[in-house]
Amino acid sequence: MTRLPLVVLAALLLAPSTAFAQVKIGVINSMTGPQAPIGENLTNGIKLAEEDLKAKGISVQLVWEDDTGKPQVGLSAMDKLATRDRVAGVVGAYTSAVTNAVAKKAEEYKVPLVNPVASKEEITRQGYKYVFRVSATTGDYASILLDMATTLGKPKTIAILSENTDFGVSGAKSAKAYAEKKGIKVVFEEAYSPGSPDYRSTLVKVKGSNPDIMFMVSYVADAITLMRQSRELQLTPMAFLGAGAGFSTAQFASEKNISNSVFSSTQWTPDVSWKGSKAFGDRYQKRFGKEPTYHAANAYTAMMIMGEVASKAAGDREKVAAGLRAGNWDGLFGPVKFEDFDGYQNQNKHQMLVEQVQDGKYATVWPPALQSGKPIWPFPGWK
Amino acid sequence: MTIFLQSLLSGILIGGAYALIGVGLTIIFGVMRIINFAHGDLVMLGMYASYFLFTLGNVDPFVSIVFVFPLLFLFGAILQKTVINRVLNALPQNQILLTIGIGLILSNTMMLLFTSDYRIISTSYSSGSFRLGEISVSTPLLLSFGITGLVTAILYWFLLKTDTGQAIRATAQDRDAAQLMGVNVKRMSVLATGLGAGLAAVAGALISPTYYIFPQVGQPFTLKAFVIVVLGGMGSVMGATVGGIIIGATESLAGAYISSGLKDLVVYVLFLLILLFKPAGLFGKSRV
Amino acid sequence: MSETDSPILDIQHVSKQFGGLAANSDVSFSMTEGMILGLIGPNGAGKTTLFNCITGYYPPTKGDVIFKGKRLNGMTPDQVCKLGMVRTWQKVRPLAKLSVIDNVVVGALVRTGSVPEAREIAREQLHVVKLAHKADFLAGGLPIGERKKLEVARVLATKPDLLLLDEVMGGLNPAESEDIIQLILEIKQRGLTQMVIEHDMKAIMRISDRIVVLNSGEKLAEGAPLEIVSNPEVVTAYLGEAHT
Amino acid sequence: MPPRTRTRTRARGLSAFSIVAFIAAVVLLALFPKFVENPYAVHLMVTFFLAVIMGEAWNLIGGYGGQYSVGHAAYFGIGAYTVLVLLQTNGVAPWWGLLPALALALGVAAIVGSITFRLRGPYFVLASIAVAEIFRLVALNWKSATNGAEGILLSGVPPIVIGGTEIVNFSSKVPFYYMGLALAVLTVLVTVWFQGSKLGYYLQAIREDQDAANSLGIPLTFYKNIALMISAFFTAWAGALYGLYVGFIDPQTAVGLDISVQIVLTAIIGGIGTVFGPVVGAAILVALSEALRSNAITDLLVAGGLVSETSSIGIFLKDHLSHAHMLIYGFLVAIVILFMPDGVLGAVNNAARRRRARAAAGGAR
Repeated sequence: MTRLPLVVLAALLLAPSTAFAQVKIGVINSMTGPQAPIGENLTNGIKLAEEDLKAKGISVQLVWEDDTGKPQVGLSAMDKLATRDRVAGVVGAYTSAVTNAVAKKAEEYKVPLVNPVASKEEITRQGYKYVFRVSATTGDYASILLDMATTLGKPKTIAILSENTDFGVSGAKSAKAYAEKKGIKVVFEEAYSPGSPDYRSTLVKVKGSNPDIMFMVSYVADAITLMRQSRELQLTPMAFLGAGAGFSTAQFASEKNISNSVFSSTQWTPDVSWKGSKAFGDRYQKRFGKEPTYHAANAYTAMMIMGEVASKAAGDREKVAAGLRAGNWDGLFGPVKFEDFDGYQNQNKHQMLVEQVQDGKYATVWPPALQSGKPIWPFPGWK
Repeated sequence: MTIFLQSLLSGILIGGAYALIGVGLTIIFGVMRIINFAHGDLVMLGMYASYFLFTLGNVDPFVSIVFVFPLLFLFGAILQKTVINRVLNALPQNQILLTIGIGLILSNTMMLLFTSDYRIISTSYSSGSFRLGEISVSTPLLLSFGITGLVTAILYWFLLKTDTGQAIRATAQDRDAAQLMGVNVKRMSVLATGLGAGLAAVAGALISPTYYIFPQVGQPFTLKAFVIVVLGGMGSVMGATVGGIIIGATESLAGAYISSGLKDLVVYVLFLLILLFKPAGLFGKSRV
Repeated sequence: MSETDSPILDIQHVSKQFGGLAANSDVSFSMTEGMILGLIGPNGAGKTTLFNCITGYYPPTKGDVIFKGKRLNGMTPDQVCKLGMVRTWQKVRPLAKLSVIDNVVVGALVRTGSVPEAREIAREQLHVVKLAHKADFLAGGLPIGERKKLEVARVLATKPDLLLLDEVMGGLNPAESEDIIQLILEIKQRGLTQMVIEHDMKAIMRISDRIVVLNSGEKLAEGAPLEIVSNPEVVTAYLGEAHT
Repeated sequence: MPPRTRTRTRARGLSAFSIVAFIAAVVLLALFPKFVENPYAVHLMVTFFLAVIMGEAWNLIGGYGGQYSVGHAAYFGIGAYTVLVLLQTNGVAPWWGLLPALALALGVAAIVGSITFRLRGPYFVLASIAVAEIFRLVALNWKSATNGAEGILLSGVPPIVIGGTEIVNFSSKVPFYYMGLALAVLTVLVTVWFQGSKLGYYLQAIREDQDAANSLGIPLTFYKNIALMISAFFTAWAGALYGLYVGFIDPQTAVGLDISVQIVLTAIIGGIGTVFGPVVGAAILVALSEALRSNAITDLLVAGGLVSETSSIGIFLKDHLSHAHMLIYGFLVAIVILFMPDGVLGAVNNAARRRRARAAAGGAR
């Protein structure tokens, strides 16, 4: 009786996986747990990719694994995918923490891993041969914004406010380094604990430091809280710059009276002039009832690439890896190619975008070549 | 000085909502001696209730409390009668685990039903403010603070002036003695849980226009409520009211003068110090 | 210092206040080795409070407790127990989820680090209180009479010099009470000193060498059983018409 | 708890059956990697061992001593962080780094214990949570030592080399398997020793009634402290093992409240205050959470032909069952608490005891 769980455990370990009919691809994503709200965008993007692959006559079987936002669970998922499900490759994971752990395993198992959105720089700087990343890296979020800011205006001081998480802290770090390189003085820097209903005491201090531009790294809803309270306190720098995440969601944009004129760096927008972007946006909206975030586009792209390569290689992992290394793609995410540069391996050199909320909608305003609207600079003040 | 006054004011205003959450927890603890680890999830339910009333019924979140309170009161009462009641005499660790389990069930049920999307209530006043000299005062916060004061006043009236309220207080002070004096302790437990859930939900509804809503939003509120309740003295309604405001102000001032990343640390250290040097809390009777 | 002239326990002017309430005020008496002292008084007279003060459960507000020549003030119950004074509880406190013998083993372990040795001691004590046949039962499942015996066995296992028994006959039927009386007398035979709180007057008259009467926290009278019975103050204040 | 009437307890120590079964299980487990090379299986077993170690360690202070710490993540984190920081930034080999990690855990436990053990019941529970949260926040904000929220990514565990020959290479899971197994067996043996020792008796007395225990000559804080230190020692060891095994830690995954709760669940679902309760709890929780997370239940239904994968039910299960695993987890906790308050092992033992009692009554007739 007491051994029953052990029997279940044994059954779990030894149960034969279902027949080897078609090419299998693993998906590791945060479907439950604190990261689930964003994880869901990835799930949706991958579901659309699955449909499009099928439409192209490519039939792959997806094996979904939930990492619950925890690295050790991600490891468990990777072990299972690599050895029990014998997948041809894996797409995932969402968070940098899980991806760190999973990438190491992928390399050990020689299972090609295409990472959609984890942006921590180190991930593709470990000399891995089987880890590929579609996503831009943390530093890119800051540099595109500051490039734009220094072109449009002459900011001399910057305040950097970030949430005290991996994403926030590493974003702030790269922003600081890049600002100093550009000769902008950092007059305020603080990492806050996310999820608080009250940031006023922090924002009052920001106001006291009187920065020309304000740079923020925040997840979804904190971005709204921060901007609401900035308005309350009448914080008026030359520009509010947000590093993706919370600042590039439809929800944020729709809060016009606080989000208008806020800039955000992002990896993708529905109105960028890459081919198929708009159609993807409309389709996503219709299917899931909300606008897609860049996470969805990243995940879609990662899965499309993995699906095509894996089916061409008939599931052979070495061939999949070789195919990923050799190929280049062009779709709604712009050109994708996995290259070695600046200490990275198999890293896509992605063109970042800057979007700005204009009248409750995002307009892609930077770089000029890809813009759908002109940037409004400087911040026109609160209404 | 501006920084000090601004932080103090917004801390106190936020503290009002914390106080309601704490009062709910302290009533449940007082009457049943159970620490409710699902308390934050009750706040979460209140937020969702207010959200749907707003989006579907166009009911203002501040008005919604007249629906949210009875709804969650009923929920709490049913929860007590069907589940919590069974562990009233169980070991304390089993009671704690049961409420942890209830919390998991609540937040994950909401996730299955409504996905884990963040939801925002945007009222016309959500980011409104007015100026008071150098300080700006958030309109919704001030409103919610006023309503909190009103709710607290009604609660005090209920606890002090009505027979049922006095019976609840008697049970909270000494369950055995209350029973000997003919108080229907079982009924008081049901009422207390309902009341605690209702108050937590009202707090959730009041925070909702300035905050955001998702299934896991509750946990930080659970921890905060523990701190508040211990600070004020477990079982003391007055203590929780004052404790909530103190914690709100402490957080805000710590954010201004130490670092916003460290404000939780300050709160926990304060919590430990209270536990060690004044375990009965500011307003509690010593029963450690 | 010869054993006969120095008291084993000397209580000097002990007072205990809770807030403004005096539970004991200026209580003094002493005990010599081997005696049984009965502590009586109406409900709320401060008997149990005095026990708590003596055994270190809380310190007296004023006054001294001197045991075997040592001043106990400020000592914790475990230190007091190690010195050789141990008490039972009015409301019995068995370690419910432990077996009967394990309850007694816990008491015995204060004198030895060896569990087997403690088991030996525990077995002996269970024989003394006639509970050996229940050794492997859960303590929480015993009927009240046996729980009281278990309390006694448990404190005996700590090898005390002085036992403080708080209403060990409370709630027992006459036969069970008689068992306990015999047990107390047997313990006396072994040379142990005992202080007994009891409501059953007949029993206390039978077993006590000396009686102290508390009333409203103060010592009302002290003397041999016969003196107490004939003391008019005691009769009016406490015994009243109930004692004939 | 209502007293269980007149039930006879078994004599202390383990029955001959348990001893034989335990030895057999250990031998089988020791041979397991020789036959099963599947890393996924090995990984699940390592996870299982870690849960056993932590559950057994908590059981000493929580199960036997009745001091329900919901803050053991602090010790887990101390183990993981000390070893990984020393290895990653100072290049100290983990087996040397383990010594200061364990010493630190002992020291911290002694300090935390002497502060918080003055508190009883719910106050102690809340204090333990606060202490663990303080440690998490320190790990989050003490960036120079812990690298803050970004965490520590281990670049590799150096092999053990003696006299130029490589003894153990940590690139496979097997060394971790054996370390986990050895430590799990060690904690079980420590628990067996503990249960029969003066320390174990005293802790159980404290659990049952602190005042009574105190009056019988037990210095409460001292003995609680000793038990907490042993418990912290093994929890920190598990933390170190976890950090080395996963190769990445950050404040949330190494010192988060989740870990504390998980540890308590393992012990309580299995059955506290028993030698094998945490083992049973670990087996149930690891198997269940993995089965739910990985959709194994749906897969089994499909494989067993009960549900077609392409049918609407199959698709619904696949879509929702894995999302629902925390929900099912919640229900499991509630069910165990409501219907098996002594844990699963406790419930099984009680049932067996009742059966024996019935059989004995039947025989007497």
